[in-house]
Amino acid sequence: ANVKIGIMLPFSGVNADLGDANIKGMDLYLKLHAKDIAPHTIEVIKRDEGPPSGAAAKTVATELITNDKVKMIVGVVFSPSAIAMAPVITQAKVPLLISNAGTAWITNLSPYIARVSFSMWHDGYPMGTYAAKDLKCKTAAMGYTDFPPGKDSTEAFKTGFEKAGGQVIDAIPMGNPAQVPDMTPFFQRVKDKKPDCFYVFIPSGSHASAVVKAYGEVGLKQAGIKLIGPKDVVPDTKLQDMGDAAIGTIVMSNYAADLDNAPNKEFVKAWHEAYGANSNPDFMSAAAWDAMAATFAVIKKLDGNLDDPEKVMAALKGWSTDGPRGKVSIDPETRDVVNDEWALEVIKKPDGKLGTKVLGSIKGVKDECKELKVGRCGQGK
Amino acid sequence: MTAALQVEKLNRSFGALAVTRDVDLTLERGARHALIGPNGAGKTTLVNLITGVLRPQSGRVLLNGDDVTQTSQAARARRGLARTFQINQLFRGLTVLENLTMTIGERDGECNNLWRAAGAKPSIIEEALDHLESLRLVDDALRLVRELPYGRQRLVEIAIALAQKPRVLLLDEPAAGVPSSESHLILDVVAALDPDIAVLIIEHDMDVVFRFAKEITVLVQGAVFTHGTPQQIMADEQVRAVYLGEEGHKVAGAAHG
Amino acid sequence: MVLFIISVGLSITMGLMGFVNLAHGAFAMAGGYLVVTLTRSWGVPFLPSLLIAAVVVGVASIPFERLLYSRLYKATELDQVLLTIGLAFMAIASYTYFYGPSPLTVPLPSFLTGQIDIGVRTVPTYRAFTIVVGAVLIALLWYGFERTNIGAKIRAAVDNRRMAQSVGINVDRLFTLTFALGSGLAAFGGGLAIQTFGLTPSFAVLYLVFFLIIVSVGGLGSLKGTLIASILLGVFDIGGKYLYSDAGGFFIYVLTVLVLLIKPAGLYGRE
Amino acid sequence: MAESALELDNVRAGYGETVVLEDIRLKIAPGETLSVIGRNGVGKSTLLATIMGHTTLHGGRIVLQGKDISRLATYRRVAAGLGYVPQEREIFPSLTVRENLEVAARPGRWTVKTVFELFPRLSERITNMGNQLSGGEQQMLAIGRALIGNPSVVLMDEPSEGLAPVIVEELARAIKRLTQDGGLTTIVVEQNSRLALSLSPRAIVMDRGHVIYDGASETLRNDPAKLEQLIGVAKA
Amino acid sequence: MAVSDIQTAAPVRDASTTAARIRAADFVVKRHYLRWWEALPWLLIIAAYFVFPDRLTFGTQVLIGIMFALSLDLILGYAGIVTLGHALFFGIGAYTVALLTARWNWGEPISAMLLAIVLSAAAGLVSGWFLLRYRGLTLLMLTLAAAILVQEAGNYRSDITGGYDGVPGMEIWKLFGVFENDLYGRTYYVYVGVLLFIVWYVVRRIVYSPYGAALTGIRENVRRMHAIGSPVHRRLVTAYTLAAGLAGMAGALFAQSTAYTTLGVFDFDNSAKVMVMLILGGTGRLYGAFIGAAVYLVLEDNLSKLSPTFWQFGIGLLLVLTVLFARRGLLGLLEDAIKLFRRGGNA
Ligand SMILES: Nc1ncnc2c1ncn2[C@@H]1O[C@H](COP(=O)(O)OP(=O)(O)OP(=O)(O)O)[C@@H](O)[C@H]1O
Ligand SMILES: Nc1ncnc2c1ncn2[C@@H]1O[C@H](COP(=O)(O)OP(=O)(O)OP(=O)(O)O)[C@@H](O)[C@H]1O
Ligand SMILES: [Mg+2]
Ligand SMILES: [Mg+2]
Repeated sequence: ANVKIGIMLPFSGVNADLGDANIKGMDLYLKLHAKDIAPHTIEVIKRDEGPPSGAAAKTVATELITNDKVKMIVGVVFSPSAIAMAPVITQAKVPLLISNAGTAWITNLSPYIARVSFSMWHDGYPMGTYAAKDLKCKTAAMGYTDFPPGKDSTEAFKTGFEKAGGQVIDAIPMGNPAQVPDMTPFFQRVKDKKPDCFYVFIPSGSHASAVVKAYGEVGLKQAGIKLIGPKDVVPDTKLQDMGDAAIGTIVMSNYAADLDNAPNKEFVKAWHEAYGANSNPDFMSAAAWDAMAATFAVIKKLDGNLDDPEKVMAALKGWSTDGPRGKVSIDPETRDVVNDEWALEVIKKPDGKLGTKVLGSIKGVKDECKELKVGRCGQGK
Repeated sequence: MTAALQVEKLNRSFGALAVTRDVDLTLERGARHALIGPNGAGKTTLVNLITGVLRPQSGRVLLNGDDVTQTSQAARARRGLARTFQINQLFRGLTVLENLTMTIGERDGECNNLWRAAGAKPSIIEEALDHLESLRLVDDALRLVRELPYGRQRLVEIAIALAQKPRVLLLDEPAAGVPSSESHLILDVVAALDPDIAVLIIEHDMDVVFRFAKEITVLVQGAVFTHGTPQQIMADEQVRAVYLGEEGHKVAGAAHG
Repeated sequence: MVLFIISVGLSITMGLMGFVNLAHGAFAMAGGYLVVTLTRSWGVPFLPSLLIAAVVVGVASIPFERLLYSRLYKATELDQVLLTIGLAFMAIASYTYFYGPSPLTVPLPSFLTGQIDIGVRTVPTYRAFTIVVGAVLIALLWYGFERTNIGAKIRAAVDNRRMAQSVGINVDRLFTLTFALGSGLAAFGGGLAIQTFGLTPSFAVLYLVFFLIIVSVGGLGSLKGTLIASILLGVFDIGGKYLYSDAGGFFIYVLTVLVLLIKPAGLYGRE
Repeated sequence: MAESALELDNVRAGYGETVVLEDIRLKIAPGETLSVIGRNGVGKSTLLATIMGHTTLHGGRIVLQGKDISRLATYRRVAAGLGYVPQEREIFPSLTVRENLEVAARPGRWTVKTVFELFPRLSERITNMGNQLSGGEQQMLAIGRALIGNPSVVLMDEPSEGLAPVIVEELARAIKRLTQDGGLTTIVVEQNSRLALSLSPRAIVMDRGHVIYDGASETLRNDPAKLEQLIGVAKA
Repeated sequence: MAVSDIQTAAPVRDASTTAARIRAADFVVKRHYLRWWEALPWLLIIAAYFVFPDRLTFGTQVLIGIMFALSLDLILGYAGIVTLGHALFFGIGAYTVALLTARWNWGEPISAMLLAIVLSAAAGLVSGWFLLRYRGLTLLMLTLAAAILVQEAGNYRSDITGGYDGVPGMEIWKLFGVFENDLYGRTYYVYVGVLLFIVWYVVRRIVYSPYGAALTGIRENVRRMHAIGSPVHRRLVTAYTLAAGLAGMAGALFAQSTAYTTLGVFDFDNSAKVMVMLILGGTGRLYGAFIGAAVYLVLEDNLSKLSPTFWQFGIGLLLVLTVLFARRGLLGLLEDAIKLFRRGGNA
């Protein structure tokens, strides 16, 4: 059978590069694995998710369902999009497989939403624990872009950090995503407060480069303050451009292009072949790749018939893989991803390029937000 | 009887330049008064102070005995104060007729109405056309103002002021730009006004001034220089020196004599 | 300061020439991408690339001015808005096509990285560098506009194009050159801005609001105003962020509102 | 010099498609003053605007001191020696008095200083913006601005409008002086026919786009009936 | 009085003058009459319901866009108030609905919408009172800043507003307790369509009223308006309030039809987009809002399907071409075409 799948990502506007990182991962999987589902075929309909206001996303999702009659929607970078779509997904019973949007409680909104990427808690909470225990930080400051994922991520970090005995001494909202990413004043403030660690969350666009630059310019490194955060701070796609200031940054992530496992080696190689040696996959690309892998698994399992949403959800709930990110599965309970987390340090590789070194790992990380029932994570289905 | 317009000890300066200095001026009901004076004497400024475009630094403006010094332009206009501008202020993108219906609409409070159609009151249109007809503008009624030659635009300017049904009318160089052959139209219209209306005219054309005015005030450097009947002004040697000059003096004499 | 350099260009096209130029950011972006290409693909050092970008974009803006902008000098602001937003959109799409949507950076020469000690405290070298460059530019522009009567001629032409020609001003050439200058400055600023703001195709519109704020707070067409406004807003922004991060974005908008409520024409605008 | 200062040869012109001027032939000698009179809307301003190049020229030639300027851009005509005082003054509102003059200045006997000598009133208002001037001051400035370009032929559209009678006299004297010893050629459009006819020995009367009288001012001055017939209100 | 005096001053009226008078009066009286072509937009809107039954969710967004643009036309096109903060009122409308359901569990759509109109109009009244003393770029920046300040305030209290993640789980009750908004969006298409008709009717009455004429007068020449005794500020504030109310209505309908809203509704982009749509269609002519919003949104939708990445180029090109070849917007182009056609027919 021919299976119709809708893909929704931001292809235009300020955040087009996020959509770019995602779609490249998906396209690559589609290209390499199209034969795997024979005799079935897959037809993807790509639509622009629009700006992160949710409105366009809802309309687009509705049309994918009513007009294009897709059996499943994959993608969604912005949490507001997913939140806006949730009622439609529930009403139409067309499953949504999230490949990026990170607000923790999204999966609570509908029984037909599952996530293969990560929530803000996947990186943030273990980072908190790791910073206190392994990096020996007693105090930390947090800086975040002032929008929901930022608050989510710092909340996660703080919970983990304080549980492990650390103390957060400052939390700085660093403007909203649309503002000029001039981080200097915030970093100056952190410098003056002298914490051991500085946990930063920013959306991984041009803000990421600005963070690393400000870190170098303001001289936090010389002041002995460690820059830590989720992988968004030093995404592989932007790492090479960041310069030496990035060296020494420690992040918690479920993926790095330098991860040393067979599926990832293959993935990175295929990527370089497809998109050139200068292009690198990052955690978003890897999640997008896995999202396609999960979709294919569902098609295979249901033998090309995705008409029954309950069966699709059942198939997703049992799904697991050994992919570029290591072992990944979907928690049948919360429909959220379970994966390994890696503590990574940015280093200069022998070839002069920047790369990451694995400092340690934590296996099978679940979304702690839901475990601990924090705020909205505790509510709903 | 209270004067239609009374100005008391009005002062105004722009920075260091005192443009209006202790000016007193009274227009009785039915006055035909001319204000003359050299360029930059402060005549237009005085009109602006009277109408409320500018605020005086001291002094009072009384309309029919009521102090209006602190009220807005619009409030004064609604009390029956109308003016023409030295430099045309018209609704250039609208037709001539609309320029007038709008004026009448504002005068009658018709413009507070959001619901009735603008053309629903024939009396307004008729009245507007009457005003146009008196200035021979009916043929241009549906033309856009900006397409008219300058002289005709001057006439529209006057038509608007008339359409306000003023009790006090201030005309700032109404005849400027209107050829002498047509300036009599303006005088005719003004002459035909209700004799109760007080009119103040500013003009550099002595033909017009001396034919029209029963009383003349001369303003020099912001202050009232002298005041009197046309004969007195004409005879005043000093006025001749600062303002009229030889030629103007001759004209004044001719017009009056 | 970077904002200042871009804004001053806008102050020239929008303030002096009276053209609501929402595509200004697109010229700045063009400069940025040109600098990236020059430094990365052609190996031209950073500083010369900045100058080359300014000149190239300035020259390249001339056909835009001749073919598009010049038709709209007499049009309403609304038409100008439509044209320039359209151009900005097209620029975004084109640059996405050629450069991809990801942010790009430039390699800086080593003497511009790190920090320098200015006695009281250390400041990032790059920041110091932009301040120096900005100061030099101000001096040059100041001389160009206030000492000669070019500024007056431009204003005359904006006030009344026909009359300006009637006193012997070659308005077309004057406008073309001025526009090229404004765009060149934008490109120069765009190149400088890469380091601070990053460079993506949405640069064209992303910071537009800031440029507009600076130009309007400073007063249209006033070099001095633009300068003071960028410093004032910059200080407020940084100070505000440092002290009360919670209210971060508030400050400059509140300041903008206050300034404009009190001085509607901006700090140094002509009423 | 046999050459005329300005010559209009069979000029047809108007606004876009509409033709306002028909068949205009004029020759003005260097140092001559020509008055143009006529009713409202007959095309006097259009005549001057056409010489300046503000209208659409449908046919004919305009020759300035032997040079055909019919196709030149306005600013080139100014460079070739034209000066213009428009009817609505058109002072640049956002320029100061001084700047209004400076943007128009060209080397020659007229300088900011000499303009201020002609109109002392202006020198007192030197830092005023163009839109902060009284009507008459604007008129003086408009005239000064035309003169400071040191033209050989100056076109004035109703220069006396809004000026106090003494100033008008002063202006008339100045124009006479300039033409006599400065060789300046002047075309003056005037509503005030009395002034117009005293200003220059030669006058033309226009009606509906045509020149209907071209001859001595003297004749018209002495024959009010004829004058009335030419410029009186036709319909009334 | 004066008028009768003038009439006696011109007692005999020749035939041509009389004819001119009648022609002029006739023109003014008939100006507001409905023309046949004014039915066209409505026919198209109705036709769309049947021709594109599965595009009605999108169709509803177009209708809301038209309503929003129409509200802007009232102030921009007629009164000449240039604002870059119109999204403020749209946002207030949307948040009225959102907070009513999310915090007070009141999801009745019509009452919520009415409240939204009232609140956004009130916001228009207050902000207009302060801001409409200014003009030009200053006003532009002040309105812009006002919208952004409200947005920032909303983000500051994201515990109430939900910040940029928005207010989820809004429960909008059935219309009249009967009609649910189905997946295909039929209900809301009809509902919004009917409301748009009402809005159009109201706006049309206003612009053809003496009050509407006064707004035009203010746009054309404020100084003269003051001099003829027009309470200019009051007139402008009234118009601003009305437009704010209508924009709030559009915002409320937006929130109801998508059952979701985020602080993104206050974005500068939103204000700029509605302005672009309106200018594209043509300002000050009522139907510019219809053409502009429809063309812009449909094109955006189709182009973004065609090429999710580069559709902006097409939109940009459209805007540029419009300015170059249709100076008065698409509607202006249409008018010119008709004129040309007529002239051709007559010749
Ligand atoms: N806004 C202003 N700022 C500074 N000076 C001004 C302003 N407005 C007017 N003036 C000056 O005030 C003086 C009086 O001007 P006003 O317009 O009242 O003169 P006027 O008597 O009407 O002259 P005219 O006969 O030439 O029209 C002039 O010298 C003028 O330059
Ligand atoms: N910009 C224009 N577009 C179209 N027609 C115009 C324009 N300007 C003037 N006209 C027309 O050209 C004709 C001549 O106008 P012009 O201004 O030359 O007259 P004028 O003799 O100078 O009159 P006035 O004494 O009023 O100054 C008039 O019929 C006028 O309507
Ligand atoms: Mg005056
Ligand atoms: Mg004329």
